[in-house]
Amino acid sequence: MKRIDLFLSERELNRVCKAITAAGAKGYSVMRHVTGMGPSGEISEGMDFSGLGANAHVVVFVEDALLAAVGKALRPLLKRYGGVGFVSSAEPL
Amino acid sequence: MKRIDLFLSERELNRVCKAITAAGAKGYSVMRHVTGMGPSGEISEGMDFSGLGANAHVVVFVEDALLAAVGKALRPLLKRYGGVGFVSSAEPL
Amino acid sequence: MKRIDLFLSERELNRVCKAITAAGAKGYSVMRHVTGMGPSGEISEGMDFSGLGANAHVVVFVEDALLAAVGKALRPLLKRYGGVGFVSSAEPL
Amino acid sequence: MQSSLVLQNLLSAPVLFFFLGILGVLVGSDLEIPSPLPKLFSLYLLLAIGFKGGMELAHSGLGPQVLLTIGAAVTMSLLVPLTSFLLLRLRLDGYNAAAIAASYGSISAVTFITAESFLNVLEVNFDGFMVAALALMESPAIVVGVILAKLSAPADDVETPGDQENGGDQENGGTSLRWREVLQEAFLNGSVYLLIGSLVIGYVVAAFSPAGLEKMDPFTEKLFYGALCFFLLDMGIVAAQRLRDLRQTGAFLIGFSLLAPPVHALVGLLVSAMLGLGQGNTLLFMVLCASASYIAVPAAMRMTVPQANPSLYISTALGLTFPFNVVIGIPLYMALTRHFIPVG
Amino acid sequence: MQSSLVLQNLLSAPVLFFFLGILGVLVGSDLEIPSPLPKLFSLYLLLAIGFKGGMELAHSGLGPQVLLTIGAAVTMSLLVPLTSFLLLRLRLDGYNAAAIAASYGSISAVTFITAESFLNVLEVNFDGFMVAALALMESPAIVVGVILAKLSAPADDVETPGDQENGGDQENGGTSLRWREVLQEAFLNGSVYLLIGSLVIGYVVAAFSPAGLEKMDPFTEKLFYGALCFFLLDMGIVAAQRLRDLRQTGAFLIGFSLLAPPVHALVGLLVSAMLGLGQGNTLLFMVLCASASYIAVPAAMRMTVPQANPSLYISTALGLTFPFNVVIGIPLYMALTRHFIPVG
Amino acid sequence: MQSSLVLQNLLSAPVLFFFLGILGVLVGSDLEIPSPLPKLFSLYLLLAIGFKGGMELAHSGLGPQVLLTIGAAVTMSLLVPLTSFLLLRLRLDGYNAAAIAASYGSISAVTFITAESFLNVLEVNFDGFMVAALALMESPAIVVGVILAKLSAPADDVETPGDQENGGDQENGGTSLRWREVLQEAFLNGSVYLLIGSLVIGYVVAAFSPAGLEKMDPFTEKLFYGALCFFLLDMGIVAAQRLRDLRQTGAFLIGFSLLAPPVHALVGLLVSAMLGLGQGNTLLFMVLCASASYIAVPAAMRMTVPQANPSLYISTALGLTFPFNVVIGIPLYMALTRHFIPVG
Ligand SMILES: Nc1ncnc2c1ncn2[C@@H]1O[C@H](COP(=O)(O)O)[C@@H](O)[C@H]1O
Ligand SMILES: Nc1ncnc2c1ncn2[C@@H]1O[C@H](COP(=O)(O)O)[C@@H](O)[C@H]1O
Ligand SMILES: Nc1ncnc2c1ncn2[C@@H]1O[C@H](COP(=O)(O)O)[C@@H](O)[C@H]1O
Ligand code: NA
Ligand code: NA
Ligand code: NA
Repeated sequence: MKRIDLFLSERELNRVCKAITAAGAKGYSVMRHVTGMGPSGEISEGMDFSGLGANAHVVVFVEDALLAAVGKALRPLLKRYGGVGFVSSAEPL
Repeated sequence: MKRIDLFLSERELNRVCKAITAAGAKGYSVMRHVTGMGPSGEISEGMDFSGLGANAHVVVFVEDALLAAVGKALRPLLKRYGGVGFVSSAEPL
Repeated sequence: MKRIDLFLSERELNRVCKAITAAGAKGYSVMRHVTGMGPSGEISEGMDFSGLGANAHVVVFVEDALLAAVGKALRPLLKRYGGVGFVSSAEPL
Repeated sequence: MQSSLVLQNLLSAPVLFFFLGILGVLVGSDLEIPSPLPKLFSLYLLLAIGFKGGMELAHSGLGPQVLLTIGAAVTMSLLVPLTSFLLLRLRLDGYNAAAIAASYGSISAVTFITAESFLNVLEVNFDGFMVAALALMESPAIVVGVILAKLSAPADDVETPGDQENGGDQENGGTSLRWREVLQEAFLNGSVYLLIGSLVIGYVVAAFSPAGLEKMDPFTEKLFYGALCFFLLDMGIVAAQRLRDLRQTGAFLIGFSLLAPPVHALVGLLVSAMLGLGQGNTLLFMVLCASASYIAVPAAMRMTVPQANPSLYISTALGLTFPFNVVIGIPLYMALTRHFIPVG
Repeated sequence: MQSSLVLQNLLSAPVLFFFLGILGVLVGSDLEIPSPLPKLFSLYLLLAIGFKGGMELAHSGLGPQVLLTIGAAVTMSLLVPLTSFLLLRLRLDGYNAAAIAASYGSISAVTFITAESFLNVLEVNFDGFMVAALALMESPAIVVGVILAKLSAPADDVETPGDQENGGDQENGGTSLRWREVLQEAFLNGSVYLLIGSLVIGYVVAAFSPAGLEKMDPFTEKLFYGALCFFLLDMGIVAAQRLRDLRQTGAFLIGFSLLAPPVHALVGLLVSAMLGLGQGNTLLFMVLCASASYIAVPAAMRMTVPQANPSLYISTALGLTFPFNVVIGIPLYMALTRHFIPVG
Repeated sequence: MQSSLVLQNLLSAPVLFFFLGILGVLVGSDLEIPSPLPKLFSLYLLLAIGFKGGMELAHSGLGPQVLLTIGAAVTMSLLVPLTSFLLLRLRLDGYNAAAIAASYGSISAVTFITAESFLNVLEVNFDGFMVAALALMESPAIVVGVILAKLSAPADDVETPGDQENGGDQENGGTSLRWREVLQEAFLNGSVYLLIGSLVIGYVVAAFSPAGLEKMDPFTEKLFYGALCFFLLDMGIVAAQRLRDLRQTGAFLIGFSLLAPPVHALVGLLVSAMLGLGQGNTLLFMVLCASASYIAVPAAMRMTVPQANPSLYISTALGLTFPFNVVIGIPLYMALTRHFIPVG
């Protein structure tokens, strides 16, 4: 199986989750209140209340076969709104 | 080494942590207030206060040799109470 | 690429983040309010307000070539203040 | 008269904020109360209601009517799960029927609090010992629910020792130890423990250091109404989100969750009349019978009857029964109370 | 007189706590208000200010001056983005100019609240309907901002159907549907929705169940000043952190974010004088014109104009314009008000 | 008399909620106050106590007795770590002895607040300048602790330049810069900074814009007692969880953490008598000497003396000394005060 890790603004979270489900993934997990630094600057916890929002971390475990579909659905969103995504290998426990 | 990622309801957290320690792992980390979707439906942040609770994310790094023991201890809990577990490879920094 | 996972006390977070940037990484993500168990005992959510603080989880994705530099910068901090670090492989989505 | 009561309830601040939350979800607003803020309000309300209840209990004392009323409430929390179970069993398997039945035998503290606010606005008196009844209705329903689930378990589903070993569930060596877990969930889960604890503290402070009461007043009394509004805003959001889950619930359960409250309230009215309760206490007694738990009981069921589907018992209690009681139930029960129970 | 007003403002508790937050960051203290506590205070302030505004609106009624003032406020929120855009376009691309312009057309509720506190201390009256003006100035600025961004988009940047498919953005089948999203962001984002909702609830409760007003008072009125202090402590921390980002902002934008407020305030003064507003309402009207949004508008711009750089519009509104208004602007505008607007 | 004081303390709402938290852990309840809610209460209490203290300081002025008392308090925070260090060194290595000594030289704000509440219930007066003493006792103890740790460091443990490079610790080029870090931890850590800042703000507002005081009152004064109860509920939970860690602590440290408080309190009593303080101030002075820090000092020690084991200094200060002072210490010290200090 593949493990996909996404870090993006919590503003875009809803769209990203919808895209994941629409691409056929059976599940995902979301952690909010994530801070960090990336190409477009620093996101601190203090911005949580503002319109900028903090980041979210989304983890999706999918069958290898689904990776392409999920990636295809997510890449344009990450490109359009910012955020990063990485893939690694994993096995069910 | 192996990295184990568990996503489960925070209600079962105590048992899972006890099982991890009992199986011989030297450490683990827990993130609370996790939301997500899985075979048994959606868990939203709003349910945190209710009896349903939110999810928790548990990360355990163990020696390869311990994986079997930890897996044996955790699989019945995940089966009984719901939740998912995945394994991947990792090395100490 | 490599994925680095750090678990450490949120007290040391600032230094660790500075060290990561100084070592040349382009980004990182931080999750706070992490609890857990490790060689130096248990960290519970209740200690968040105290001087002990809770843990933080830092995730850094770096090019393979940067791993050595980041590792060199972080290992002494982990040794001095406690905390653990692990490396695994990942690819951009 | 009844329609004016409904209006008076609908136009009160707590119910309006509840609607605001529901409406927000329906129209697609991204308003949310991030976790753990709802928990803060829920802990605060339990602490405040417990403390005030204990305080008033100290003033009224534990006379025979108090004990009788509490006893009747506990009895209701034992009987309602039984009758509900028999009904639910017509369509559901034993585990789900037992878990839902336990939920309806137990109570919803926020519904109770909203009813108290309503009585305050109507300037109808009620007694602090009703909070004691509230506090004592959670645990019995849980115990009954677990027993019903075990009794209806298929023979081969009884856990074997081997299972328990694999489960890593160190505490359970056999049936007797399993009971310790059930009792712990029933009597020591966070919300029950905080409510009963605050009740005892309110009682003790009122009895032994009354100077402290006035100093607690701004926190437990003055702030209460506003905090309830804020929490009901969140409850509206959560209830509306749960409404979406009802597709999988089916017509039978939807019917149950809307009909059980008034039926149980009617039984509560009968009992209240027999006990000779006043109008305020009668309304609260009816609300205790009519409401269903979405905090303590689901938490306990999840641990002790994992075979049941949590979204069934949470969605019905939180998505249907709670809004029904808060919006229509309370004024309806009040109208019945006014009709059948003599004033003071 | 003016300098004494500045001092009176500087030595008030809310502004002092704001400074405490700024100073903390500057000297390197690790003081922080962890998330989501700032959100708690921000939701509380919106709820309380909305409720109180609605309450007073019910008392004052919706007379012609009320409607005229609200109409003028909405007009300002449409015009300010246009003029700001033309100015900003001198140096910035269309996306960034549009997003910043929208922010300055909209308002900052906390600046408004701080001005209200200032008026309270000076014992100058103002009216509840100004909150309605506040609530209605967010959405138009957002809509204008999006239109400006679209108009100035290069031809090849218009999304093709294929793009949208890949984007997985199921809701958008074409231009008309894109509008639904813009309107949703403009009228239903959490803070606008909560403010307007609380305003309506305050109105309804005051009109139909006034008994509830007194019960809300400890929460919405008594607690307000202290909660504002606590929140401004956090705002100081956040504003100071944003100051660091200003290096990338450039002198032009820094100049804009410090000059736009007093200029817009002057226009507001003119309009107020024409409308015949009293001193209190005039100050509030000026503050509405002078302040810039760092909650609702950035949230909306982020979704609808993702090509703009959020740190530009957030850092100017939050790191410069907000502190300027809170510290210098409010007493300055008050001095102007006293000079040009007759008492009572 | 003494036993009645103990009872009066035990039966007060804050102490009862503290017990409720402890008991919850002991019986296995899953009651918890999720993070960051405890932080909210802890920040609130510091802000409120600082503001009120500053306010009263403005009223009482900075006369010679005020300065003498504050000077004596600071002296105690320098001496207590020295004597404690000598004692602890009998059994512990230098790092741990220094860190624990620093903790006991410093103070626990919540213990102080609980003592104030106790005095309020007894209707015994005390002065606002004691809060200034409280605020100024944290930093010196930290500095002494770091010096002691450095002095007792084995020669080869002094960091080499190479170490520092590897550590990526950009700020430290040598010994002088290391000091900047220590002073920053001592004087600018969040809780010290907020307490002193709020004290100054309270002073300034009382002196220059007293109209603001009344508006702060509901937040800083009225709400205080209830918020203290809520926070002590959490402190009980946390203290009980820490108790479990005491297995690794050993009898020597357990003895120290239970005997140091009364011994230090006695010294405080002596100093108070020499200073001619009244009964209320004497109790507070004793509590300052007797209590140990589990927020500011541990945070600083963790950064500056990482060789020490945090669970040793946290568990003793939080798991033993804090409960001892809150439950037994305060009434005990009050009984001594009544015996040795003349009324008014
Ligand atoms: N190399 C990286 N490793 C870990 N997290 C990253 C990395 N780059 C970006 N991020 C996360 O992604 C968020 C959004 O990135 P961006 O909007 O592209 O700057 C950042 O705030 C970080 O939380
Ligand atoms: N494929 C998946 N990838 C990531 N997280 C998952 C996945 N499946 C389930 N989860 C997480 O596990 C939780 C419990 O799953 P379950 O109770 O089996 O529905 C969900 O709420 C998710 O947070
Ligand atoms: N084997 C492990 N797997 C996952 N997390 C760990 C592990 N060991 C330590 N940790 C985390 O690292 C934190 C600090 O560890 P330490 O200070 O070395 O005890 C712990 O509180 C855990 O959150
Ligand atoms: Na019931
Ligand atoms: Na404006
Ligand atoms: Na001390």
